[in-house]
Amino acid sequence: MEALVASAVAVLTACGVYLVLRRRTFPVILGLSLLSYAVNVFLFATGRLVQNMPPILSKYADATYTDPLPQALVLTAIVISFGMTALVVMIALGAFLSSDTDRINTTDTPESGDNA
Amino acid sequence: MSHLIILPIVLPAILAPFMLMVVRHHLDLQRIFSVAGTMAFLGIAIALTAQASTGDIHVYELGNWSAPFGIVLVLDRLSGLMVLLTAILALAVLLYSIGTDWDKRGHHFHPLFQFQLMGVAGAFLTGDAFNLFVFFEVLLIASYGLMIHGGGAKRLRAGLQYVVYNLLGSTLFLFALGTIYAVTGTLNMADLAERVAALPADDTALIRVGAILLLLVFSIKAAVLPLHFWLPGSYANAPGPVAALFAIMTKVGAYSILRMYTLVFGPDLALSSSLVGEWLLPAALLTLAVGMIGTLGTRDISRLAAFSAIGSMGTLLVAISMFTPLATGAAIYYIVHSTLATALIFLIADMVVERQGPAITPTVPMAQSGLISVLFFIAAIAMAGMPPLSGFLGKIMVLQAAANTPQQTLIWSVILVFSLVAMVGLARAGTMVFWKTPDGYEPPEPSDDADEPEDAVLSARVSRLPFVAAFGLVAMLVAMTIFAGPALTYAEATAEQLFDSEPYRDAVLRKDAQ
Amino acid sequence: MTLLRKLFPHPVLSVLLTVVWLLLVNRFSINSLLFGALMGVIIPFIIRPYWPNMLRMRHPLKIAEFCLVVLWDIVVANVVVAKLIVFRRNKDLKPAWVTVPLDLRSPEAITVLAGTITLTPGTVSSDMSSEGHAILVHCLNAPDPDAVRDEIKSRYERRLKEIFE
Amino acid sequence: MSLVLIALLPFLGAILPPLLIRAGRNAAAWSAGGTTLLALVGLLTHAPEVMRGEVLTARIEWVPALGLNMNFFLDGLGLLFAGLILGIGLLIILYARFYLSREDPMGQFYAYLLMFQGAMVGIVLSDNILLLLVFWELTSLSSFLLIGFWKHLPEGRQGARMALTVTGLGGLSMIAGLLILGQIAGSYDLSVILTQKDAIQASPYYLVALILILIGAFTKSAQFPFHFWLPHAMAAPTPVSAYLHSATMVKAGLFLMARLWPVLAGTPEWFYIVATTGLVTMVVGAKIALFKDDLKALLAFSTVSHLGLITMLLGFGTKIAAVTAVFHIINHATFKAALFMSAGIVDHETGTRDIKRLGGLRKLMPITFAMVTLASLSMAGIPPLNGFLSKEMMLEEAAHTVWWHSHYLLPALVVLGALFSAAYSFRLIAHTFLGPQRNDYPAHPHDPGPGLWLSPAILVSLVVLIGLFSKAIAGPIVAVASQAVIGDAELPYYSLKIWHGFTPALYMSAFATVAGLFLLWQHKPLERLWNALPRPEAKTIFEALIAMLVRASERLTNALHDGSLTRYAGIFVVFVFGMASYAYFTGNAPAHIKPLGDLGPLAVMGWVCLVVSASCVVLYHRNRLLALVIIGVTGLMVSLTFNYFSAPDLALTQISVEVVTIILLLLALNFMPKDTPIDSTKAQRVRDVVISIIAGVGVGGLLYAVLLGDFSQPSISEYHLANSYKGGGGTNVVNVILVDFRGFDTFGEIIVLGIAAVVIFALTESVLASNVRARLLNREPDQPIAGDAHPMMMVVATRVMMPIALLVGVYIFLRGHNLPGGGFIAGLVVATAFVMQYMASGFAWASARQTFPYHGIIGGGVLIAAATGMGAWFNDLPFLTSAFGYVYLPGLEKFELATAALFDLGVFLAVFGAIMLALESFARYAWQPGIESEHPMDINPERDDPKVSEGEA
Amino acid sequence: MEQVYEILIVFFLVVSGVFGLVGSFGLVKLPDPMSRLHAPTKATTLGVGGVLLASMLHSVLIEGRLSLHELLITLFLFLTAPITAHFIAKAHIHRHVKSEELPKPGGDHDWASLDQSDNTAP
Amino acid sequence: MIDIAIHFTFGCFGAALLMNLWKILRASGVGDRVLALDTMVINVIAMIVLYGMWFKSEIIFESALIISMLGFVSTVAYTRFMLRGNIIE
Repeated sequence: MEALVASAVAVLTACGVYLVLRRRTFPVILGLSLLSYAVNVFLFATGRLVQNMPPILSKYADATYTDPLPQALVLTAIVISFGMTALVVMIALGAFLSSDTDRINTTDTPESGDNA
Repeated sequence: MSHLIILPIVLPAILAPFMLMVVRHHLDLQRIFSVAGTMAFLGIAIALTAQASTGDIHVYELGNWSAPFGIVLVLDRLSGLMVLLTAILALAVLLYSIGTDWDKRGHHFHPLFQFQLMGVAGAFLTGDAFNLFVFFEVLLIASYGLMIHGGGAKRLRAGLQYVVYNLLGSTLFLFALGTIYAVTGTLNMADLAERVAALPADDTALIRVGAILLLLVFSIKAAVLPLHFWLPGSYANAPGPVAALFAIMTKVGAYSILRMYTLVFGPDLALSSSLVGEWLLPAALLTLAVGMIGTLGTRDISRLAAFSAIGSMGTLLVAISMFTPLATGAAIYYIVHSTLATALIFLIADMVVERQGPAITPTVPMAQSGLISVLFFIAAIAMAGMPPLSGFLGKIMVLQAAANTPQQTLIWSVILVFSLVAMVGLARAGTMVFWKTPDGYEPPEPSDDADEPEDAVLSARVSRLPFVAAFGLVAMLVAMTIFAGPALTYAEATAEQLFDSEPYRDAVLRKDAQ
Repeated sequence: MTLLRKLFPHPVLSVLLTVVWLLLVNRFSINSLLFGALMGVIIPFIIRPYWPNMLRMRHPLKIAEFCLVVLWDIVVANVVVAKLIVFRRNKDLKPAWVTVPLDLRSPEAITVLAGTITLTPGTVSSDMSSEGHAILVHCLNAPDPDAVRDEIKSRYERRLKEIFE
Repeated sequence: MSLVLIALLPFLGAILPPLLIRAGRNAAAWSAGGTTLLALVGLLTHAPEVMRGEVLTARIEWVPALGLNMNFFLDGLGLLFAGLILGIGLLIILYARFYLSREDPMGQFYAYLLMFQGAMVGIVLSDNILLLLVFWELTSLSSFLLIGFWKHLPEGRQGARMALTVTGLGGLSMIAGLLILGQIAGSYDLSVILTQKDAIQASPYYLVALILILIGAFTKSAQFPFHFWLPHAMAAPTPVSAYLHSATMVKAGLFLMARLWPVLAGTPEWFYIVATTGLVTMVVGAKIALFKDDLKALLAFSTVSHLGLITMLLGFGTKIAAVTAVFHIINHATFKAALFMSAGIVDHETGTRDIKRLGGLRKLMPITFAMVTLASLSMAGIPPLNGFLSKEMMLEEAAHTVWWHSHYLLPALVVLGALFSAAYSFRLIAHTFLGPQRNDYPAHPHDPGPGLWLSPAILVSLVVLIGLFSKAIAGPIVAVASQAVIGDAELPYYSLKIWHGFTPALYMSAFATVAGLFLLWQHKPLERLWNALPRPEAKTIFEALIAMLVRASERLTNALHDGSLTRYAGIFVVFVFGMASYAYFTGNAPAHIKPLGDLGPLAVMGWVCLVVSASCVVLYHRNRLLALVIIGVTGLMVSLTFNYFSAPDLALTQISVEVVTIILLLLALNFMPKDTPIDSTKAQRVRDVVISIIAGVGVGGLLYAVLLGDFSQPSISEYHLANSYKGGGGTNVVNVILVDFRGFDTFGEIIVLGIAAVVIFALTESVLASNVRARLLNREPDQPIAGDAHPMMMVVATRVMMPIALLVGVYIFLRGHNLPGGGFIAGLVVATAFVMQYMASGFAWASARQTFPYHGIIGGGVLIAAATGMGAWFNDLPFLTSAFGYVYLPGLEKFELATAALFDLGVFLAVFGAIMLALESFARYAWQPGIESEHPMDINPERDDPKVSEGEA
Repeated sequence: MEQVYEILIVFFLVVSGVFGLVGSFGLVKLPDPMSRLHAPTKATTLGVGGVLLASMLHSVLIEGRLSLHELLITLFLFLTAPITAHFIAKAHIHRHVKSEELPKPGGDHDWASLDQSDNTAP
Repeated sequence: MIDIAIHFTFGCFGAALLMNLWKILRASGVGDRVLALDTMVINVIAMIVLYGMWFKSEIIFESALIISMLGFVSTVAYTRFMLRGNIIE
């Protein structure tokens, strides 16, 4: 199970990084989204992976619960990364509309074609 | 119970939404509120610093949950000083922005400005690692907004890079926090310190990774090579006053390094001791070199300011990376100097850019060039670390702190050689901007002395507020110089407090009460 | 009337919301009922600007009848479609487009009809004509398109017309 | 007068001229002169004590922790130099008043001059080497301003920069040298250091410190090979040259060598470095001076040469040489200042300084002629002028100095220098004033008024008087100054007189004079030869060097910071990976003992979906819409993962955020290209793949290590689990953590969201205020657009869905404290409900029915959260302390009221407002005139049917 | 009695599983996009409906508590499934179907998706 | 017995999910993929409910509810994008 989660996070990270390394804004934003998935799962997983032990206190049973703290942290992280994503989308859009290019590298002039 | 500690966070956090709700269509009112708020912020910061200067550590337990279970704010000498520095800088920058009407060029400058203050103050005051992340994000997102304030294609593209790079940094922050939490099971810094110290010696690999990742995160903020790439583009393209305000942002990184790597991963901790300084020092030296080289190798005055900021950070980080009380004292002194000087040079760069464009080859004659050239001269002296201003004293402090260390020769030669490079670069830029007559332009008046009457006419037309702000910063630099003795005493006391982390931990974890 | 109308713009919706609340809470209690009813009043009031016209529905029995018919048809439809999917070769399928002219005029009624069409045997309501007087229906397997149209009109539209108009 | 005051007086005085210039040029000059005079008088009041051999001190603590204090002391050397600086300064101020033209900003000039003067006085009075460094660098800076004073001249700028660069270089190396010296001595106070000769010379760092300090001194005093900046500093106005290059700036290096002579001199290293440098400088400088046509350049190189001479004397390391050096410092200051000022007069009156264009001025400018002649002859070493005296002593000293194992080499070279020196001095007289009168001077030359010639005249009279009555005038000061130089040792025997008898020095001197005359006679052919010889022009080399440096910096800077985020990010990833691996593999990782979880088929299936979809996002990222669809799958799977591992709150949040994000991205994508072209080469893609695999491996490996680790310390969350109900009043621990234990995080988090929305709004405003708006209005859609903008079915479905969704939102909000949910998710759900409405009926229609401004909702949310937090203050509890209680109403079950719920309401509002403001901003881009529709749906048969619509109305 | 309950629940579960599978299988198997639209809208909806019913029965009969909130999800699905199908069909018509391939819309001008008359965009 | 049935149903929906995934990756047009995604969402809801049955837990029910609501919204958004380009106009 641990290997599964770790490898999934690894794939998410790798895909995210690859997209972040693209030269256009849109894939970069997608890459950042994938990265934020990866980091959320990562952070979450540091609280250990257990099934059916949600940290909802039960009045009746003396149950065991998973670690709630990473969940709270991930929640905060999700929200923050949502805000950031929204903002970066808007900046990308603004930059594209103002400069007529969605290249992310300022080195790449619109004419430079496929060698960027 | 004194609620003073939380005020630097709560005050702007209330002021900004209030402005958004009530006065978002009235710039004048916003200005009044913003200035009043910032002044109050300054007052609070002074009170806090006074409180902290006794050497006591004040802890504020949010939600009345005791550490490490809730979040605490901790006021010690360093955090008090940093908040005070923020307040001073903020006031100057705010006055400048109002005086130059920069706040008119886009929406919501003042709320964002207040939010930025809140984020910075929170980052300085918090005693919780994850809360630090949250405040990093607050100050970052506010900075994104301020950076692209006013819009424009170039600024937006630079802003995009800035945001994306910092988002990567934020991601890394979470990876680091996750790792650290997994190993230690806590987020409170004082508690972390206890737990990290108690870790078994045969299980250090992961906490080391956590420590280094965290260091890298802070290094991004502090613009350490090779994680500094976000800085030149964004600072050079940000509105001038915003770039000046950002002078404190790099210091947040420096502050965090100081805090974390004296408190949690202290220099006498075996598992991380070889890790931090060993890498940070060469990186800091490289940062210094690249920054100073940049001042020589750029034709754009804003970029010049940006690179000098990098160079200044390099010097600061050299001091930090030695992790001795002496060096840290120097670093703390230098933090204050560097913030003020960097802000000053960005303000002046903005004055120049506003009058004749960003290139250092002049195109049109500049209004008030006399006054501006004086300011530039002062700022350049400060940035290059020339006497008599505090930069020189700071440099000497760093050099002295490096004496008798194994890397003395390296540190000394890098600092001194690149001071020269910076000096040449700044002199080159200054002479070209202020002394060279624009090609094909015949000055109607050969004199552009600040004291000439035509300048009086000009300054009546142009607001004096920007100059008040700039000269305010100069005055602070001069004060830093004249009162260098007491300042250094405070800095060294601060450094001692940092390296003696026992009281901090006791105060936060309320050991005395137990 | 107008005041009542203002306070309870959509009585049916209010009832629906109360029921939904009880379902959400998944437990019957006085508290829940009261709160549900409260919500049933407040929420329609809040969204009133977004639902300007009043919905009129009559003949509760007919509604029930219609629902039962549809539910039964859904079950049947699924078996039929499942058989088609699993046992029929693709080339033996005879898909077809069918135009169903409408007698209904109320948007709510038309929507219910369209939804019903989609949920029932082998038909998907795909589009509406530009003035809203016909629905375009796609049939998965319709050797006789006209029969499909007639069945829709007789089986569903008739009942809906009684309910809504 | 306190020494501190003397040192600071010029700085204080520097403020006056710029202020007083409005009252006229005289006022400015008076204020400058008055300040200087005051300082000079102050200094002279101490003269008697110093002459008695006392050392005066003044101490003020500045930065004691640094060893930097305002410690001043005044001994003979200090008195001599301070006297020269202030005295000549006074003359220069007078001279400058008449020299500068009406266009020159005189206020600035005097300010700079006084600053410079103060710095110089500071250097010579400092008893603290760090303080000395401060003043030292200040001289570099103020001289930079002075040299570049005529900023419109490119030579001025270049000269100033060059001076600053070279002297700055020296200053920086001196910082290092002096710091080492201070560390060896254990104090930065000169008076202490000067007593530590043995310790210093025995230290292994002696040589390093010596070289570093000497670099400082040599650059300042224009010693070979750093001599080239000085002639180019001549672009400055003449008063500046006269001041800087006779008595002050260039003498600072000599002063330092003299000052540290007691501790540094006397070793072979000292002798060879200093004496050799001095010798070479003397000869080279003199030789170049002979062939300079510019009066000031000639004088500049002669200065270089004389500075070399003094350096060489100091380098000899003998006491008598030191005395000679001190004496020559005085003499050089007098005649050189006079010469510079006279040259300035010539320039001022004739309009040129080019010797080739002058000649025959003897009759036209008799006063000037007299002054120049006397001073030049002194410079050439002709008796009975003062130059002769010190030169004689120097030759005498040189005659018996062994250098490089040879008795003759050094005297020979010294004579060569003296010979050139005589030659250029004669040439200065002959080619400027003698010869036939010309009629092609640029101006009509005549002697100036006394304001200009008074200063040089005073100096020239000194030249003569010292020559004649050396013992009486210069004797005492030379004695005390020399005593200060040589330290505690006894003053050697020397006599300041013209006639010493037939000594070797006299022969050498005579030979030099005669040969000098010969050279003057043969000047023309020699000049041809000189011009024919290739010689490296130091300025060109320097400029080329700087230009190279600039180019290299530029290339490096631009190459490093080329604006390629791709590269930055790649470096980031690789670097982080490298550092983390290093940290991991140098630490100890124990054998892991934690039992592993089971591998269910469900998990494997989820894994497959997640991995495949993530990979396909990459694979299909060129088709942007497709990538968005697939990333939806990824988000769904991540949400499912959270559910699977007992995190319902996260699952809810994740899926809601996911949907809103996709909507945002779709809104943005509408205006962006729908496809991503290939714009990376195959090699780049391979590289990127490698980098991303590195990142993946790193993160995956880290997580795997974390998950396998069995860590000894319990998490703090055990406390949260235990206290959530008791102390927080909720059973959903995650929510209690969010709104209570760590409510402050949440407070920050909603602020982040609020800021994001506000920034998005602000950005929209500024983009739409630019020319983008026009482009958007004329935009051709890049894909065909279907009809039916607001489809009926959607509208009707929304009418039912929206209230239900709102209800669900309320439900989620209310249960959050005890069960999964909470303000944040509720905010998202409610926002989604509104988004549905926007999608169904259009932005214009829906927002027309929106009564609350979203700004206000965000602000209100944050304020409610903050107010809830502050409520605790009234109970004297910290910010965000929560309270809760159970309320019993008759007939009802108990229900809970908690301040946390109020806080959560703030969260809800902020989230809702933020999302809506962001969406609204995005939607504004698409605004076109005329898209407002009065109807919620486009197709409505009821509306068109007259019968029914009547009934409806 | 327990046994009967269980059989009932198992029946619903198995049936819904089969329908769910068939729905997705149809998505893969059927030849043209419009036909594919039929499979998920019906079979899958019913599949989920079965599971929800089973869940309700399970909680009532086995766990012994009344739980009807699964009805809500069913309600949602029945409400939304036609709309999504409708929209996907519209999108398909818009992108891939020409006006001539469709039957006439009676007296009206054209089918709404293909009707360009109200597009104000230039 | 119920457990076996639950697992059987899990298997069915799992297979369905994989088929949906396949369709998302290999389809002729975006419309088909949106359809597949929509189906996937519905299948996921079924799986969540099954999961709840399996663990006799009510806690994740809301996930299913919210997913059913939001899945609809996102599908509509995708199709609106395909139809009109602008999803909020």
